[in-house]
Amino acid sequence: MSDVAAERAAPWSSAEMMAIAAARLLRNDDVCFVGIGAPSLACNLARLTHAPDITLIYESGTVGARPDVLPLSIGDPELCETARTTVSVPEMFAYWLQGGRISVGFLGGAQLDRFANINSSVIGPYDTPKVRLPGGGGAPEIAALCRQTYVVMAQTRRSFVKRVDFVTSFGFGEGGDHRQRLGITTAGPTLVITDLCVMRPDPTTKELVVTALHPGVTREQVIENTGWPIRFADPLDKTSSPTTDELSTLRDLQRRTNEAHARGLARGQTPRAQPEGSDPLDRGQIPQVSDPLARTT
Amino acid sequence: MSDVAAERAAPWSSAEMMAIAAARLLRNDDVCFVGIGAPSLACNLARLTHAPDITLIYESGTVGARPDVLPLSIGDPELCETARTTVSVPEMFAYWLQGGRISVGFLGGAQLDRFANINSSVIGPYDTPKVRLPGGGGAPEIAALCRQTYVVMAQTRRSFVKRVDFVTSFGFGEGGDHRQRLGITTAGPTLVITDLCVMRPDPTTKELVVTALHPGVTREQVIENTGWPIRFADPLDKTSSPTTDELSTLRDLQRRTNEAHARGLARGQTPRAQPEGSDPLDRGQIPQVSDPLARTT
Amino acid sequence: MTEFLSLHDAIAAYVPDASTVALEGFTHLIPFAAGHEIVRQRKRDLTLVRMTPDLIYDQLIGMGCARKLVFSWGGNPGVGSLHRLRDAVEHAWPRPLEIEEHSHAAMAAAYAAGAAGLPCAILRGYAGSDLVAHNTNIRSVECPFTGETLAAVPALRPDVAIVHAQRADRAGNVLIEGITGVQKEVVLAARSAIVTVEEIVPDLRAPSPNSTVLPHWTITAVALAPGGARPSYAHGYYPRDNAFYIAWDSISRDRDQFTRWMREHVLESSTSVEAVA
Amino acid sequence: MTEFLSLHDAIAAYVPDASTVALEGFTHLIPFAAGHEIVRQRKRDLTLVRMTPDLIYDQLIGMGCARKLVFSWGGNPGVGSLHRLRDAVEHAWPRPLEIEEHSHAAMAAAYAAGAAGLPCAILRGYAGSDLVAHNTNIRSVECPFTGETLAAVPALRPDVAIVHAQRADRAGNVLIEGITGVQKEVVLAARSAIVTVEEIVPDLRAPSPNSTVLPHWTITAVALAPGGARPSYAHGYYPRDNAFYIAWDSISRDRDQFTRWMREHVLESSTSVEAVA
Repeated sequence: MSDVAAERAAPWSSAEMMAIAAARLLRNDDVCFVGIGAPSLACNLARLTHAPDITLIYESGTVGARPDVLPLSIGDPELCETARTTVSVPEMFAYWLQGGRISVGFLGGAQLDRFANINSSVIGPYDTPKVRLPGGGGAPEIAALCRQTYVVMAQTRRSFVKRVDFVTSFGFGEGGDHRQRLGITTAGPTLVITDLCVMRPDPTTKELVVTALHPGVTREQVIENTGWPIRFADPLDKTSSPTTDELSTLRDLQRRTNEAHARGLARGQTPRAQPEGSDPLDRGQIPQVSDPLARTT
Repeated sequence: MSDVAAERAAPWSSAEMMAIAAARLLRNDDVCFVGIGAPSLACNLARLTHAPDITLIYESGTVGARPDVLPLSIGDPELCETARTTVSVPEMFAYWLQGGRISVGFLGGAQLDRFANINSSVIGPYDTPKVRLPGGGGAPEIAALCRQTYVVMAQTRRSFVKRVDFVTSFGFGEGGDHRQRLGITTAGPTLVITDLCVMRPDPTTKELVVTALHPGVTREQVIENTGWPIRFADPLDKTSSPTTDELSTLRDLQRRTNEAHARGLARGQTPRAQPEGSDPLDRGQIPQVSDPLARTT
Repeated sequence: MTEFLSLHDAIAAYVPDASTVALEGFTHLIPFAAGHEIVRQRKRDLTLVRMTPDLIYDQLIGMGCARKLVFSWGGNPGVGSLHRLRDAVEHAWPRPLEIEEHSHAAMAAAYAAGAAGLPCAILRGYAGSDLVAHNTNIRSVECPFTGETLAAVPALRPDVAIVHAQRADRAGNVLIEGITGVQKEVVLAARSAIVTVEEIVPDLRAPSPNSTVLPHWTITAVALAPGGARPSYAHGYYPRDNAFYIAWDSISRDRDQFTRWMREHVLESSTSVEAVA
Repeated sequence: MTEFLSLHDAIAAYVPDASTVALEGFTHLIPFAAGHEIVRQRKRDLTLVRMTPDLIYDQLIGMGCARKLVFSWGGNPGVGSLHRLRDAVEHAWPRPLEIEEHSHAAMAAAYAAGAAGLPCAILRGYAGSDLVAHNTNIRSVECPFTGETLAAVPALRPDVAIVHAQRADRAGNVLIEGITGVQKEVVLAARSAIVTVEEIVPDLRAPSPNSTVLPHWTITAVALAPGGARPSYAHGYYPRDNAFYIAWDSISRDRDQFTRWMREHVLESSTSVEAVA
């Protein structure tokens, strides 16, 4: 069965698999600093399945949010209305993130390299960029101050690159003990979850190594979609297929979300059809919530 | 008429005169950082007479308090219940005091010297004190960060000294441009209001000079109660006598206050009679609210 | 004392050309009506400060009001790029835009330092990030107790802060509820502050003694602007218009279409767009 | 996860001898019941941290529990001296007491720095004050932008924070209302945190989305202690017992009388004094 056929045959999309794989890695007692897009989807899926008490913190200041639909922005009304408390943004970054209260931070970006450094700033030179991306937002400090970070992003040869154009968020730098040498005391990106596989850093070199393939995904597919000579763990695990419950919970959440976001459109405006992910780096697999440019904030 | 006779004859006490003289110097648009005791009395008297819109801020975090009775502590329920808002103590000191939002800060202490430096820390050496006083509390930064400060304290030769044992709150240091040399940009102690007179710093040397005598008070009385060769302005003003309205408002406030503070005494306790001001530096002229040791906080 | 002004007069009086302006509101309570008034008054050479430029700065930048942008995340949240911001940075259209880029943590701390009267903020920030090399306003200090190196950024002290709030009372005291973002900080950090409000009421109806209330003497001018945060939202008043945020992606992608939209909905609107949008 | 413990068990588990303990509450919500339990358990060699030592630290110091005091204002508010504190400092009774003295502004900033995971706080503080010469924990840093000298103090990170609050829900989330002082900061700064509460309820009844709520995962143990702040007060529950504060002046002035009072009202009380006081 060819890769394409495998994916076509599977009763779930690779983006769904990515969200489910990420959700499974979260624990009921985790305190997550959640970005919009794939992280928000994964965290809320975890909350609606195996981790009902998980604490979701959004950088807008909402602590313990339990949204019924996914927020489009980091500060949708749904978040504040369902949160245990909402604090100011300076307090959020000082007491909650920098204060070391977060067990898992989520990151994504336009480019990730083999030491899990992330670029969400520019493609091309900083001063004369080919593509000006939204920027770091909370990411530079999420990368350094959460006890560990999980990277969730769709995998392509253009996004998984040998060396990022710009280090917005420091992962393992040049590898080895580079974090320690900078005085960073947290574990850093301990997991990378893509739509194809799960990667973890080698304990010593800190280079990302594939530790599990998602169902139907081949080594070749991963190699093809990675911009450096990617290594595979031995033995190599296989991600279990999504359960019926996971899939239906995920799809219900997305349906509610898409319905909610289409409501309340400006009176008198004639909106275009829902925009396609036409950004050069956007695969647009999950409409509205999968734009990689929007993931970190 | 002897001094004693003059005071006995006056239908008000010297402590009342001090509170009224201080209240008169406050403006309707002042934002005051208020200490307990004489400052709180003066500020609330101003609010209840000519300055109904004056903003009173207590360091416990209450902004715009309008207490019906004087608080015994800096954080009595009355303050929070009547305030426009109550902020945290770190915010109070950072955004409101250090942020330069206060037009008048009040100070008092156990000792004041001729350059309006104040000691509220120790009598005698710091490490082997004869009297350990409560300490600075908010005062060191009130002294430096309010646009100006008013000192309100009862005047005796023991409290108005040539040189304070310990500079808790910096006034004009050694005089002249000492504040500027330390990088302090605020005006400092522009007024000292005692139970005998009003003093202001000489524009150049910054030494305190008597600019007005309270009614019935003589130069000799001031000289007797000052620990340095005190100078008098020429011409020398005379404080106007308290008006009937000022006196009745003041006394109503104190009566309400004393009644309120006597209520709610611990069940099963047999309290002593209201304690006399037996602290060595306390003249105890206004029961419960005049202890100089309690003024700065 | 707080002045009560029309939005037109408040912007005319306190937002001169070439000033440094911070319209804040973290997703919630974004002062769109005030931003549109700035566009209508054709302000020029502004230094725009804002953590998340959002659609409102996309519009100001696209209309040529800005010389410089100080920011920490410049996207359309959950949707993608801000096309006008990108066009300005990538192609200098309609004019070149200087940028000063920070992280959220640093900008939030810089506003707090401004409110607190400090010259700078310190934070555990920017560790290993290339942002340090491209922004001379990211420096460091050494902790005098532990010897650790901490990042430092200068305090933000805009000439004027503009925020939107739920309500003001007749004295000009202002209540902000819900996601309060950096609104208190920017008002206290700025030299002057304009607050647009949903309502002016006799009683603020603050639900708690600890509600976020800005006293009237911290505010320069209050302007009534019901709906003044649309398509952003006002907690307790109206929801976020997420569909408009999504639609903005196509409205703003093309220069001509953007300009047409701005002309129709902002420039030629006697009131601001939130009345129609 | 938060443990629900009796006050006895919470103090026994989390306040070992020689630990650094901060019982906070700025006039409001002072955790007297917890302080009395520390006295009853005869804890020794504690480093006591608190902005305003108040009666509760006068009692702990007078009973010989403390080796050191870190503070910024040590009086009986509106009344006068803390006689037991004075006796300890002036005459080493019942044992010598080391002091580390700060200003309020510095201590508040130091707690905030502790909560924020910073090694130190910077402030415009102590200008010209002799306190600097007597406390090696007051140092300075230079602003890397303006060159100004700012005061610096080390972050406060107590071993255990103890605060009193209005209520907790059954998950251990805690609501604090009214004068919140430095309570949020000390809980977040400390290695462990004990909260005594007036009530444990199914629903916190937070009046505003911005109410001060400490999530359960920031709190080590919750102990039910109705009246646990008396003679201090709990906004919405009971008033401050100002008459007792005034009476304390004479109770505490004399060593024997103080000791008698503590024996009768604290040591020999099966519950804590607030049940009788």
